[in-house]
Amino acid sequence: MAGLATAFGSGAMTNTIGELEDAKMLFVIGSNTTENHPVIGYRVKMAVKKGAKLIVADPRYIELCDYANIFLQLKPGSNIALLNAMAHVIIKEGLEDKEFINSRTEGFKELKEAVEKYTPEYASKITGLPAEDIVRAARIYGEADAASILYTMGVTQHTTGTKNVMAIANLALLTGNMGKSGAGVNPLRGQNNVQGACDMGALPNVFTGYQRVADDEVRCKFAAAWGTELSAKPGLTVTEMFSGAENKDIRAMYVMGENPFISDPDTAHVAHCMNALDFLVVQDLFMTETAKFADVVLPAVSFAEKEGTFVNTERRIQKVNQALSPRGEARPDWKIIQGIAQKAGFDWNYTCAEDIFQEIVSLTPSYAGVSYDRLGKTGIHWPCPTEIHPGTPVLHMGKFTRGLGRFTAVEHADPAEMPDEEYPFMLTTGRILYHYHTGTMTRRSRGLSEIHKEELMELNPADAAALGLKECDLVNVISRRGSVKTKLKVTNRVPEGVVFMTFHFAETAVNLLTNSQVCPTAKIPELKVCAVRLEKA
Amino acid sequence: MSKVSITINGRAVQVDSGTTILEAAKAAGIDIPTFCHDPELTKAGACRICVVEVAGARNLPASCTTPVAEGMVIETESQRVINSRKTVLKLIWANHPQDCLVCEKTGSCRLQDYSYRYDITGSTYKGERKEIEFDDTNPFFFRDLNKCILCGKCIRKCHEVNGAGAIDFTFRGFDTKVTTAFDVPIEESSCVFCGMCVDICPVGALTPKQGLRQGRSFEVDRVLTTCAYCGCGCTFYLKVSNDKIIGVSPNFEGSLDGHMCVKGRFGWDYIDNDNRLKTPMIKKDGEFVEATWDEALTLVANKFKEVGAQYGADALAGLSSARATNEENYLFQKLFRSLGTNNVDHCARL
Amino acid sequence: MSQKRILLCAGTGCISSGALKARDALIEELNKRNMANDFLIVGSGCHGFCEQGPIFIVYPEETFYCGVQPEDAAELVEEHLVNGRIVDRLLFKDPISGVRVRNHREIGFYAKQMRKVLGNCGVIDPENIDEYISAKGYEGLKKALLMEKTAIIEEVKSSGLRGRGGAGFSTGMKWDFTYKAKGEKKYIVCNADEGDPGAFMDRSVLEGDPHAVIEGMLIAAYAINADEGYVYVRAEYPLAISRLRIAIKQALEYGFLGENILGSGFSFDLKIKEGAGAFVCGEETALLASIEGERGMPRPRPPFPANSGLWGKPTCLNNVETLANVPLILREGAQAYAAIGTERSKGTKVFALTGKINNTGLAEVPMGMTMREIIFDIGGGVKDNREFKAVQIGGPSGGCLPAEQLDLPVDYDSLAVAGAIMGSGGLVVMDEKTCMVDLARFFLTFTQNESCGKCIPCREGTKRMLEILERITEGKGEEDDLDTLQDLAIAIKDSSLCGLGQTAPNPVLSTLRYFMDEYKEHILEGKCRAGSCTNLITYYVFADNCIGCGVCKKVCPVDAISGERKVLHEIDTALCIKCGACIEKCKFDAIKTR
Amino acid sequence: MKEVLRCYAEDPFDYKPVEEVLVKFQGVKGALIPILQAVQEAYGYLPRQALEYVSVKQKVPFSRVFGVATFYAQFHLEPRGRYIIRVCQGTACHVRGGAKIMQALKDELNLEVGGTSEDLKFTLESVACIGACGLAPVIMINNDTYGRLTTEKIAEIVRAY
Repeated sequence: MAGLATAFGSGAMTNTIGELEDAKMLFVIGSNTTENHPVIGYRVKMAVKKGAKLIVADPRYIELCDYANIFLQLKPGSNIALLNAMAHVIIKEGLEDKEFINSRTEGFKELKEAVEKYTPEYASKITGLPAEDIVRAARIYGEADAASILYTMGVTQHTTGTKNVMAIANLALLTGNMGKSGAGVNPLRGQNNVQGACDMGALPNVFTGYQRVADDEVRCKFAAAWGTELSAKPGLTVTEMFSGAENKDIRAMYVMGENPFISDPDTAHVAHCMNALDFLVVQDLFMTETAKFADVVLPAVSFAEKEGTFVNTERRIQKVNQALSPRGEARPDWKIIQGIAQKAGFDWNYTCAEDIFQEIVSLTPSYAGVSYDRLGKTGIHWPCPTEIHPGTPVLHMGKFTRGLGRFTAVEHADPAEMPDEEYPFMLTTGRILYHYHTGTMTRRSRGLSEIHKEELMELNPADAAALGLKECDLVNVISRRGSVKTKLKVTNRVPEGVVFMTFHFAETAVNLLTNSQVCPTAKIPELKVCAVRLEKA
Repeated sequence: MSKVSITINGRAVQVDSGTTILEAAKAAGIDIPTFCHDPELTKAGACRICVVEVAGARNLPASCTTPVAEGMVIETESQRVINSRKTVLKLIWANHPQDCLVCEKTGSCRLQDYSYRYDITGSTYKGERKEIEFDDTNPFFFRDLNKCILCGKCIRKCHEVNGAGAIDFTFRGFDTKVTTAFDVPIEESSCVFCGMCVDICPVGALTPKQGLRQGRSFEVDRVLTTCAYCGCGCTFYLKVSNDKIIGVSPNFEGSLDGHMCVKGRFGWDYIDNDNRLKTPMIKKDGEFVEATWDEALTLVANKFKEVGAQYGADALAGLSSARATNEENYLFQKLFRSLGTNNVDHCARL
Repeated sequence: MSQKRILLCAGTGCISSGALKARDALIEELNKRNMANDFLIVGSGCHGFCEQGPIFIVYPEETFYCGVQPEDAAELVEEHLVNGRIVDRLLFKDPISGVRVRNHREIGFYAKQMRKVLGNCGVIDPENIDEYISAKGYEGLKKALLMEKTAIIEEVKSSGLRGRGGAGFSTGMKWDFTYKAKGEKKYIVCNADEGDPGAFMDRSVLEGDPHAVIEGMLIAAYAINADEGYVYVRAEYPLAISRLRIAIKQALEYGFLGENILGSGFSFDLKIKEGAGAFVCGEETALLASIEGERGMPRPRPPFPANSGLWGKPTCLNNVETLANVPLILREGAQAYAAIGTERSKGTKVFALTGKINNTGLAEVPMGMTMREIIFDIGGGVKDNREFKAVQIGGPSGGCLPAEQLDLPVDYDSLAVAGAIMGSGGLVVMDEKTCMVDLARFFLTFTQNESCGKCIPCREGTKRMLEILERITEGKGEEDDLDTLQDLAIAIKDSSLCGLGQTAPNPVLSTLRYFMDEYKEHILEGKCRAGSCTNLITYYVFADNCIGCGVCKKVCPVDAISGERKVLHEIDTALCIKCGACIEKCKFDAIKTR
Repeated sequence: MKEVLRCYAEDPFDYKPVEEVLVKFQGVKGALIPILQAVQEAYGYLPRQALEYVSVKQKVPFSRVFGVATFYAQFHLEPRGRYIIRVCQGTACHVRGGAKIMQALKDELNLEVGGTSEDLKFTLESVACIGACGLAPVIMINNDTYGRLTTEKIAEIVRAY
């Protein structure tokens, strides 16, 4: 997000899901779309059937590869080399949109100099891809009338995450694939309301609508509206909170609807940090692995038991409506938070979700024109500044949020932990279709847990043969930080030297293995690469 | 787009050229029955229930596939059309179980609706019926292919929208059957259980396992809401009966055309999982003990205030949730910021 | 040229009658006498007179030998080739006059024909392009390449040529639609999926004159701007496929196919697709689906293939016989062509004469000839001098016409009025031994088997019609079955998706129309007058004719026949399984049914 | 769930013939039916593994491959005899006693229609029309046509194989 914000002035998906179907060219990088965003995956496949070209860049053979004109099976952690080389080819072959670059961007010269050395041959050495594939991919992207880039955590969950995103933004700026239908740079959001949580200021440095806490005017506005004093000092990110707990800077923590013990890297470290807290409140539907560490556990309700709004990956604000009464004494999160606030002495008196929404709207320019009544069956894309504004499906039309689009020269850097003799495999992690995140919901759904019961680590047949392993064998996967035992799936989906696991299964908690090194800008941990070795269990 | 003047059931209508007769009729407020038509899918023209009479045409064209032409005179309910539709219905019934009394589809079954409309009480034709084993092997839906009328919408959805291509027409003629390669159980095929086939089946051939015998379509409330899994933001209806969810049906009018995946379509039963937390819990001597809300909220508020007072507000940290609503996230950050710290984040990065 | 020419029919019919064995024997005989170099032995396409195969014609005197077997070779060589004496016993014997005929032109079967499309069949060697060229082959193409495309289309339009595969749509119009359709890429497809039981004219044309089809496709392709074409042939026609392959190869070598044809700048690539056994693929949209590698299920029209056909591109589909007419039209001019035939049905039509007819085979006649002329003058009348009962025309999509329709002129429109269709031109003749209900049942079995299963009326409706017909032929019919049949037939005709379903009820409707009595007899009296519905008949020995030879007793598989030699035999009806073996064997017509 | 990329090396099935077929048809548009024809030619029938392989390599859903294979009468999913006897059931053959020829063949071979003899020598099939109606009743044994048949000739013809 930080990467896109730098380039365009906004970190959100620039275009919509519906547009994908009519795109002429789609470049999917670091996104196993059909499993993680099935419904967007459908659109990609429909677009291809309608004649769109598709390029997939991923270390694994994912389903979309079946539909791709080119599959770039790059080494984990080599995105920048690929993207810079594509930019190199585009510039060298004159496929860039000169008019767009001149009128709407800045920093082209720096980019041009930076990608000079990223010849396809040079990138080939880093990525392991054939140079001619890189050239072909660059041409297909560069020549398309409207090309859309889709990416997810395969791009961001790296120590170079922000730079990866900038390299993607560079490509789009270079070819003028911004601010028009069927084009754009589209980070697909993994969770139902990541976009909303960000929009709402559940971030250490901004209030709602990305209004910076450090901005005095903004802070005054919120202070006045809330009737409190507000700190101007940006807060800590999740990873910083945990290290803060470890060294006693953080004493009390409130975790709402998250399961960091399973989802965050280096589980042993997370456990250590949570144990160091004086006081932990966890609010969830179930007694999660994280909740077990808590001093107080508060029962929340599911989406079906409450009212409110979610914002999907394409910035569409949509209604959540209550279908059921809360189970037992469980309460909607907002009521619980209000309860705590009231006990803490704040004068909060929201009677329903809509009350809160009206306050949000009043304080958030990009939401200013939205009301529950307007959402209907299809919702509205923000920004929607006035009550008659139709919403904004495509961002940056005519002008970037930040004014000019900004090229940023970025350099390839190896992941923080590379395989070596002791830990010869690269472990990459992700999700599968049938489960979601830490499995809090899906593993308690009968059908889903029946259809996919347990972790199956993917290993290439050649590696399996070399290690004397076969399908369904149990193996210990060991990293510098821990070890888990898992069942094996032997498949060509993963290349030699790479293994893949999900983080859905607490009993094979893959994050015991992962590296908590983060991207210095976005503070996203490098979950996509760490070094492991395998031992038959 | 150029306009075309036509006459439907005696009424002069103007429609865009390229419009099908079915679409033109719909725009004119005239309902034509369909089994195999779906606006999103390739036109099949297979069920022939939508035939109409066009003046001058030798036979009865299918309205779903026939585009209007200038001056076309169309009758959607002429005697010839009705006879033809009745025959189609009787032919279906001749090869279809007549167990509406217990069929899950009763109330939302098109075969039933049209039989009612055209006064068909069953089939007058005797003869062979298909006998295909009832399939309840997969965890999500039943397949009763004896009820399948081979409209093929499930196949087209599976190939054209989902792309899984798990099922297709197999064999030929009277033996035609919608199934997987080598007729293996669906869970052994490339099916990804999006359930979109179940939702567009016009009859009772595909029915969800969830909600079995818990309410007819006309007995349930439908609440439009938004999925709580990934960021696609599919909207759908929760079907509710007796304060329980008994099913999900897509929002075909939503921005995503009613597309669904397995989690949104079938993965909601965790809501009534026995292990749901139902009361606040406070840990005492390493064990969780049930508490009242008042106790719990007071304890939390006091602890936060204590810590804030003793170590400063920045010793507090809040981890909000990418799965909670906007309103809840808003209040969460408001709470922490009001307590004096910006230590608020959520797991956007995972 | 000192060589004499001996032409033998190498069509599927004659080959299966032993033509190649007879040829080999002939060659061996010639070798023995060191005469092999004096004679050129040429295999031609089908002569149409399959009944009489194997057929050999010795040139220059054009002596027409039929039924030639390997053991006849020595005599043929000794007598005819060495001594110049005609071998009388191998000549065709007129079934009526009993006279032996030397030249095929004197045979009734050929005399009334007008062999245009079949002009080369049985005359040239289909595996030798030079023979086709010397028979004015590819002249039509050369002429076309110098014409404006619209002029070619106009020419075909004014020739009045209509599709020979089924519904009889104007070929010129079809070309025009495809010509006018928007699109860079266009296709021409030759429908050679001749699937009607009782029709084999397309097969004969492909086997006997493949270049005519290729030339027709080239002209069409040039006219409509197609640069790629497919011939979709049934896999059941291996000989046709192999001859077509040879022809394509030769045409490529001669520059009639491929890049820049005859220096005109026009290029055309022609491929063969083998069918995989589905009658419905004769329907044009199903055929296209099949070429695309899909199940051969028809697609709704519109869009018509002319606008959106193969892979969504404008596509013109014509059948074999239609295309084989095209070089003729270009060569001889539309006017000459339109001079043949009737007002609205121009040119000639090839019919396949089969069933209970003396001269089975292929006959080409001008449109408008009466059914009577075709069946009696050309076909030599009903076999075994039995009574003519009906003729089934147009295959499973067609209808049955009774004796009172014999003077019907055979053209598209008259046939439609009478309740039949031209179809591909199969004529199956039936005598009084054929039960019309059973015949309707037979056709329904066929269409029901071949229904693709896509649309409800055809898939479910033909099944129910068949079941009713089965019940009637088993003697279990009920009175209201006839109304039900009629209603079903009309609904299926009205509402089926494709031509197969829309015409499937025709055999039932036409037999109901002309032979209602027979249906009623089956239902009300439990009687099958043709004696073919086994449930409704009993076998008995007709005392007047039985001489007690005992043959029937010997062949009876269930020992139901008893009787001493030279004494009247008897059939135990309780044991009899009505297999018919006794009837087949009895030389005295002494076993009858009632 | 479908495994897109199985390890064919570990499967005892002989994939070589199907691999060769696919090489021949590389890049040919709409080649599914010719491919299946060639696969059947190579194996004598359409083995399941071969079809799955075709599906994966041609990127045609397995269900569609199966749907096509079961649509056309020519394709067979079970091993078949070296000699395929096709008995014409066309109109002309019908009126000239085709059914008796079929019965005679059934008796001679002790097979039902669609059946294959245990020694995999003969498969008996019926076919809608061979198109040799002038010779009715007709049968084909592989590519050889036999016409003007009577029930007596059957044994002789069959025993010659």
